[in-house]
Amino acid sequence: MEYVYGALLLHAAGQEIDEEKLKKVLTEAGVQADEARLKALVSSLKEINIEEVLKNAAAAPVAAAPA
Amino acid sequence: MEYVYGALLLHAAGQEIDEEKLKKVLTEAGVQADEARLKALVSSLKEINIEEVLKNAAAAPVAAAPA
Amino acid sequence: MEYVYGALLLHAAGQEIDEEKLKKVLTEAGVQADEARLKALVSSLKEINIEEVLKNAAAAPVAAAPA
Amino acid sequence: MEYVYGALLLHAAGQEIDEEKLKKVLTEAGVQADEARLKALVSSLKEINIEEVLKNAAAAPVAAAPA
Amino acid sequence: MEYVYGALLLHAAGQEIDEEKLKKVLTEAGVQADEARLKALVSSLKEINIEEVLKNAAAAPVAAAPA
Amino acid sequence: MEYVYGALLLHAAGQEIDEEKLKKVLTEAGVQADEARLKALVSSLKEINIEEVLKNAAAAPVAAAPA
Amino acid sequence: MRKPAQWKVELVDQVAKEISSSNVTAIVSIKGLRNKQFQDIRKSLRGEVKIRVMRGTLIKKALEKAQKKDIKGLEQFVSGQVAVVTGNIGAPVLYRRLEGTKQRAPARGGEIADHDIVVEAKETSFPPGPMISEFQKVGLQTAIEKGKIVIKKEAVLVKKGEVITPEKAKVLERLEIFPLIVGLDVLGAYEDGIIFTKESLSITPEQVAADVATAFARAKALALRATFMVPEVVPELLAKAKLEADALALAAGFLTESNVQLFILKAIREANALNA
Repeated sequence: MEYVYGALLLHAAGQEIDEEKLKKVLTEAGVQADEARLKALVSSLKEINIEEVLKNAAAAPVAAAPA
Repeated sequence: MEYVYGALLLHAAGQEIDEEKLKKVLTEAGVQADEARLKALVSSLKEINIEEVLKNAAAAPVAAAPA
Repeated sequence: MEYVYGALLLHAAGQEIDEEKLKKVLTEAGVQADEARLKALVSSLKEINIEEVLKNAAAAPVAAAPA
Repeated sequence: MEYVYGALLLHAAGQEIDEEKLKKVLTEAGVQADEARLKALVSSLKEINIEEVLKNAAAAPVAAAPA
Repeated sequence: MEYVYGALLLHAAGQEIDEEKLKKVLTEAGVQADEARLKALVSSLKEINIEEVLKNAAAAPVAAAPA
Repeated sequence: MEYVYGALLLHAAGQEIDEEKLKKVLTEAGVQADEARLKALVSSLKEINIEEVLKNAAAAPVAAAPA
Repeated sequence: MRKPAQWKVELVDQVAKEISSSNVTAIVSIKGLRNKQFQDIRKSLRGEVKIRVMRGTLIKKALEKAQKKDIKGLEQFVSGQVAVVTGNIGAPVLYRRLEGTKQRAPARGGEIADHDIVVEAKETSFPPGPMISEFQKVGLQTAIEKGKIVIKKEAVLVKKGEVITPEKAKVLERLEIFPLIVGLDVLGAYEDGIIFTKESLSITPEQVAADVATAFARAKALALRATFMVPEVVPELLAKAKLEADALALAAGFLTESNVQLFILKAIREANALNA
């Protein structure tokens, strides 16, 4: 999930998610980013309304609070 | 949520989450990290079992399935 | 269920599902396709709206997937 | 979902799911398989008990969710 | 579903389900039974414990079954 | 449940469900049909929209398993 | 200018020294705290932190004298009845320890209610007597039942934002309703050159855990939607494909050894529905 967290971080920071930026963030976190996966995620995300997905995810029962 | 995404990125990358690392990751993503929030978040994270929280969250079904 | 997965694969690939194509895919996966079954599945699928069926199946929430 | 259908096709055919086999099946179905996605799926599947997941998927409470 | 209803009728009547009996019942109901399907169902049923399925039917929901 | 399976068989075969037909099917399956039960079932089925009931059955949870 | 009293100079020097040698310094409000509670809190925190109650002007002087970078940033929190807390734990930890000392306390009158104070309808422990008129004076409906004063109807005795009058405070205390939350209320803290506001300190582990769960759910939803094959979502994708295949096989009447159960189940459900 590193790649996805990185993408979410960029999104939350108001940045556009491109391969270069995502790679830099991942590298900074100590992840050796794989070019192909970077590409796969970035191109898939371009086709998605991220805000919409996040909104629906939040609506899902995340409740399961830790004891 | 930037701080939390950054922390989870570090966690997924197998890194220990400390203020310095988190700050670097956030900065790389273009977030001007606030020292106090960094510290507060890191110290809170120390008191929770991240793996456990993630496991519980994973058990909850996510609404948004791919079309 | 090989036949059905094969049909789904062809459908997802935007291909029309006919006996020949389905047979090829199954063969590639190491399945010795039975002509009668191929025929039965292909002809039944012609009579249903696959998209509709998939949409309804997807609407069903998938619970607790093991991590 | 093509990749997932392809993987399940191989699984149902009693084959081990590796990148090469999956790629061949996808190609046969007319899908231009992306190496990164192949790799990601195959490596993810290695960490999963597919039988278990499929069994649970059938047992999972579909539709009739309590309010 | 005719074949399945016929098989369950035989089962409920305490009969063993074989191709001949199933064919007769179907014919009586006005169904022109297809040998291949008869064979497929009868041999499939040999591999499951119908009683068990009946017992579990209350607990196990059916996957998004189309009408 | 023999009577009900018999009725479902007739319905699936596109036949109208009447006492005579149902009795024949049951007899063929080795069931000694009781006139009163035949009558009761046939007359109650006349009052419901079978298609509708079957459609709902797919979605609704199974209430009580037959023993 | 008059020379400051010797005790003041010594106190300021002493506190400045304590701040200099401590990891964390916090300015806390002691408003509403009674002496007894204060002593209890001090006792429960003994060995962990030092608490100094002193005048604001002296706190500011101590902050000025302390050998800590940027500690003057704490001055903004020095106003009203405050104390200086020093210790060698992290600022967030100190905050949580101090929050943990907060207790419910009876009102004395004159305080402002921070929530609606409700008196429930219930039997009290008081026999008929002068208490009745005290209850009635503040507007409670009372009656005598089985030799006890009974409050007949639930009432909001003090609305949020209103002042708790001495009469009402007295009644509340009689009914053992403690509307105040008192303790050392952290206004701001300092650690390692960083000034923590109450807002950043109030990030709790519980909230962080909830945020982590939310972040995970979002990541999972995004990965699912992007069909980004990570182990966290692959089981769900598999399950989805399986359900789709089942549904398609059922719809197509494609019965095989591996899915005959589905058909049997469907028939059973239908029979049950029809039999109902």
